[in-house]
Amino acid sequence: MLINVPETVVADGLRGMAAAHPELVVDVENRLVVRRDAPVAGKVALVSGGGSGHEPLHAGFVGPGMLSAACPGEIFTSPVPDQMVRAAAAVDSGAGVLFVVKNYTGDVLNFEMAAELAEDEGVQVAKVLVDDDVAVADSTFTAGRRGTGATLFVEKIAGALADEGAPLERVESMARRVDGASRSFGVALSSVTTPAKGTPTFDLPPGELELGIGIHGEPGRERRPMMTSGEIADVAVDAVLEDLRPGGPVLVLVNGMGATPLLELYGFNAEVQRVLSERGVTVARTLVGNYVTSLDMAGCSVTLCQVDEEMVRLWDAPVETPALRWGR
Amino acid sequence: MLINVPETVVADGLRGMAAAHPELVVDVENRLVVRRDAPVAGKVALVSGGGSGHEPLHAGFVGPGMLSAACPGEIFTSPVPDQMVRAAAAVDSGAGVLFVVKNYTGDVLNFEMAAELAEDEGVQVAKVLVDDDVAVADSTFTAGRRGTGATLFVEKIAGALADEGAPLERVESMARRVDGASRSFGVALSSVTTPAKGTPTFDLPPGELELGIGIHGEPGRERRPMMTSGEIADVAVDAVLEDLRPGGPVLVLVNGMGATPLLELYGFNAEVQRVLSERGVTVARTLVGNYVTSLDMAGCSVTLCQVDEEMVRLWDAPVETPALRWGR
Amino acid sequence: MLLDTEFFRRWMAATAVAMDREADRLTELDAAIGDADHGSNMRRGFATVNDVLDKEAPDTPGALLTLAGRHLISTVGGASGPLYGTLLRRTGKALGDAREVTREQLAEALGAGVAAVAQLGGAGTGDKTMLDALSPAVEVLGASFAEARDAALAGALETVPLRARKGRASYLGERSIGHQDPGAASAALLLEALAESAGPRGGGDA
Amino acid sequence: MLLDTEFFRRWMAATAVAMDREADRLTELDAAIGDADHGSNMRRGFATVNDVLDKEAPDTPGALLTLAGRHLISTVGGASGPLYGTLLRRTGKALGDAREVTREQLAEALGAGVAAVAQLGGAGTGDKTMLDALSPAVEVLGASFAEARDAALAGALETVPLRARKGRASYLGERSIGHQDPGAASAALLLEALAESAGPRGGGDA
Ligand SMILES: Nc1ncnc2c1ncn2[C@@H]1O[C@H](COP(=O)(O)OP(=O)(O)O)[C@@H](O)[C@H]1O
Ligand SMILES: Nc1ncnc2c1ncn2[C@@H]1O[C@H](COP(=O)(O)OP(=O)(O)O)[C@@H](O)[C@H]1O
Ligand SMILES: [Mg+2]
Ligand SMILES: [Mg+2]
Ligand SMILES: [Mg+2]
Ligand SMILES: [Mg+2]
Repeated sequence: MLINVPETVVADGLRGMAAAHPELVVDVENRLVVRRDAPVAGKVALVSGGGSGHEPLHAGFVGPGMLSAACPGEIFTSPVPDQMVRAAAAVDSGAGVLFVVKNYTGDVLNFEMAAELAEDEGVQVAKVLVDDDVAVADSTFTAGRRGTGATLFVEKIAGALADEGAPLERVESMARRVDGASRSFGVALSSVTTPAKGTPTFDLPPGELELGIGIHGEPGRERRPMMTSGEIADVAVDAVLEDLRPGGPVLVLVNGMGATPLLELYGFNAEVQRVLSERGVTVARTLVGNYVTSLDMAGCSVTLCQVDEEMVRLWDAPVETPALRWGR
Repeated sequence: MLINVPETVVADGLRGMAAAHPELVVDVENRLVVRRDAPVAGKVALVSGGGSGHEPLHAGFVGPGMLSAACPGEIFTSPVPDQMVRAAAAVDSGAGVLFVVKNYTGDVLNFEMAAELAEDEGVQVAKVLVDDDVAVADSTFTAGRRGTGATLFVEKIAGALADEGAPLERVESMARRVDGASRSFGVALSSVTTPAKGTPTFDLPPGELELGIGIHGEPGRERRPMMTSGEIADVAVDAVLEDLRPGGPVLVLVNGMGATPLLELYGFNAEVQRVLSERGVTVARTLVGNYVTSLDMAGCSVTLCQVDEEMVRLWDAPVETPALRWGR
Repeated sequence: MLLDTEFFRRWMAATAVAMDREADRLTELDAAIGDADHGSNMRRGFATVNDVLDKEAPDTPGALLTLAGRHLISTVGGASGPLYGTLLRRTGKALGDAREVTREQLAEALGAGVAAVAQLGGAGTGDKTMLDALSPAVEVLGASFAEARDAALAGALETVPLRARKGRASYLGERSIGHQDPGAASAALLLEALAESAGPRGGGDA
Repeated sequence: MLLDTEFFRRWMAATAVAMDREADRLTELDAAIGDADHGSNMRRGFATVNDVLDKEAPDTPGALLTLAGRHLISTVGGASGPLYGTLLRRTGKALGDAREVTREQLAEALGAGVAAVAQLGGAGTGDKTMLDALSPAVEVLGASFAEARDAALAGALETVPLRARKGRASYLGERSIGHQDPGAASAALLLEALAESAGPRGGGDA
């Protein structure tokens, strides 16, 4: 691992981010990354956050057209309410704040506490829960589907709507629509090693893979002998489509878990596109890269989001963050 | 590995790239990635290429403000002259073509042959050799310094100058100046596994690292017990400064080899900035990310380029490629 | 026997020592069915609590636990931060501003804390969470510290054959069976530290 | 004994078989001091050469080798593509358009090919490259195919103690010592295939 000591990994990362991104305000002590021009008058602010180790999520998505602020927690550990409250105060222009929360018990509890505290301080807060991972059954026997790749779609599309000046209820309901229209499935080709533990979270011998993993090194639902990229695409896309059944075009995110080479991700994308076309699904836009990662895990995930014209327009809208930039 | 079979890795990757980037022309059969609007009237074209496995280099740098076309070879194998000749023909507007060549015997020989052939076809060709890796002594006992991270600086800055309409000689001499002002040093924390071999190119037990590696899994010059991120920054930056001794501000590239988490790269950047400031070197701009990679290798490299005002202006100029995008 | 502020200070100190000592084991347990951070979460949280208590020295048991809980919430994060934070905060609130409390009062207050955890996290006993150690412990705490400790330990061990229905481990379904819940294991440490504080130096049970 | 086009066709076919068979070994050698692609480079190149020769069937030895060399250049890439391509292309050119050539003529032409490789790559013998197998082989090819094969093999093995001064292996400095050069090993295969083609079926040396 390229670190000093496990205890300072998050702070060191923030210091390095500050040096590379003068366009952001990075508060290392309070663990906040904020748009330099926040609060933007009249604009609804988006705040997200979660455990670190998923970079560029979320801090890499702070900037015009996307998040107003991000709160990085310890590695794989939800941030604390203090961070979120401070973030809300820093970015609220009076138009209110949307908390984008990935559905994990820790994130949910901490953001809930923060919402109460921020409201006590007079900030209007709405929350959207992202829960797109079809590998987890959404039943009373689980904590519900995990939030993974769809987070990027929610933050980008709702962020664009907020930048257009839409009020909090509309930004919130758009975020909810994007989450509702999105599903993901992930595959690990290696385990993940956290700095604190120093050894792989689970044992995954070369020649085997885990289907249905999350982004925290939680073991998946099933282990299988190694499959080809084409076979993995079949399993992943079909798992998503079983739950989603899109009636229109989709956004596609082919996401790397961190250690899978971009060349392989692009090759995997070719297979994902093949499966989609075999299943009669049309593709509106495709994004390929390491966006919602799990430290040094090798593997990938597929996220699909069924979109309408408004969502595509918002997807295409300008965005200017460290990790996503386009439009003029 | 997330692949089908080793033989189709490059072609699969190009198919997937085509699907994700409709703004590029991807010729899978002839292994070419070309700006959709090429040839751009009156503009000098930049063509680069090299072995695959270093993504996003080079194909991810094709677009306005940077490369006109890229020629991806097999994994870690220089492309063949036919690709370069075809690329030159596709992008030449009559203003000539600059070949950006990383200094490896294979790349040098193939681009040389291509230059001759393209000139036979009436294309005016200039070449710049990128050789920035201080881990290799530039002597008659070696093939000369390897081309690594500085390639990104050369392609970005010379690409911006070409976009401004500068003639071939000026684009060429700027490219040469950037190369001359740039030095790199790389460190591996793990080996690399090529699809063809299927097992690590060299043995690097956890707890050890290789100093002075290239980007092809060539073993480095020295092996050491694991060091902290701060200690690695000391060694890498000092190795570069021993050769460069900048009298003015520098561009900094803190580059990941592929499998090192972005969080760790940012943390490493904090240490690189510390060393630079201790050595009295001022920083003009910093870029952190996985740009010049070596498949699934864990590790990092530092590239510094001593810049003047013109170079900074060209660095800041708009660029619109899959992997680098900024400016408006 | 009355429990004074000093007693609670000792409890928190002993808890921090235990969490630090057992951090690797807690993280290993979390690696098996979670995300391998429970040990460092607990270590970081209780270390901070002790730093704060050193500085602020609250002067009632209730104030002390409330402060401890608030700081767990502010420094731990994850699922365990709000849950352990709520446990101590609500226990502290239930103790009111008495300068000394009886073990029975503590048992009742801790019961309120555990109830708050159940409400916040929506879990019941048998869901393979910290509640499986906490609930049996508060039930017998009225009788003795040692029994509460033993009940917590037993409850933690009894999570092994359970299938998780809450928290991160629930994602594993059947595969969560056969592993001890890390939060239950840390809850047992909390109760162990309590019994230890009440031992030779603290007045004991008998 | 005269070598006809068919002889050269057999040579290229035998080379392709050898490169395919030994690809993993060549790649292993390249992994030790290079980038682990030499085996797949050679296999891909000579497979293509044979496909092309099947289709185009050039009718003189010179045309055949020139075509083979051109296609190596067009399909191999890396350092070995231009170098092996130049070797065969220049050898072919030197053979002119004779329908049959003597072994002595081949030896002379191959000498021209090897000289072109040396010029293109700037290496000399002792630099730990394919030249260390090729140069001693062409020197004795006038005497016999078998001797040329043995000289190439010996030359390849003699690269082991050398320190590389050209190509990728030169980056390793001292650490390149103790490993056989992959390009020298593949050059030995090329000469082995030549001797094999000239063996029982090909008229042999004697
Ligand atoms: N809903 C819940 N109710 C009670 N306890 C829970 C709940 N969810 C999780 N826990 C407890 O939290 C522990 C995990 O804590 P920790 O690893 O620190 O947080 P995270 O799961 O966010 O990584 C679990 O072992 C379990 O005992
Ligand atoms: N300058 C040179 N002159 C002659 N042969 C060379 C030279 N550079 C490299 N070679 C040969 O090429 C071989 C490597 O070929 P290959 O692995 O296919 O290409 P690359 O080094 O580009 O990966 C080396 O083992 C060596 O024999
Ligand atoms: Mg966690
Ligand atoms: Mg190569
Ligand atoms: Mg955990
Ligand atoms: Mg090689």
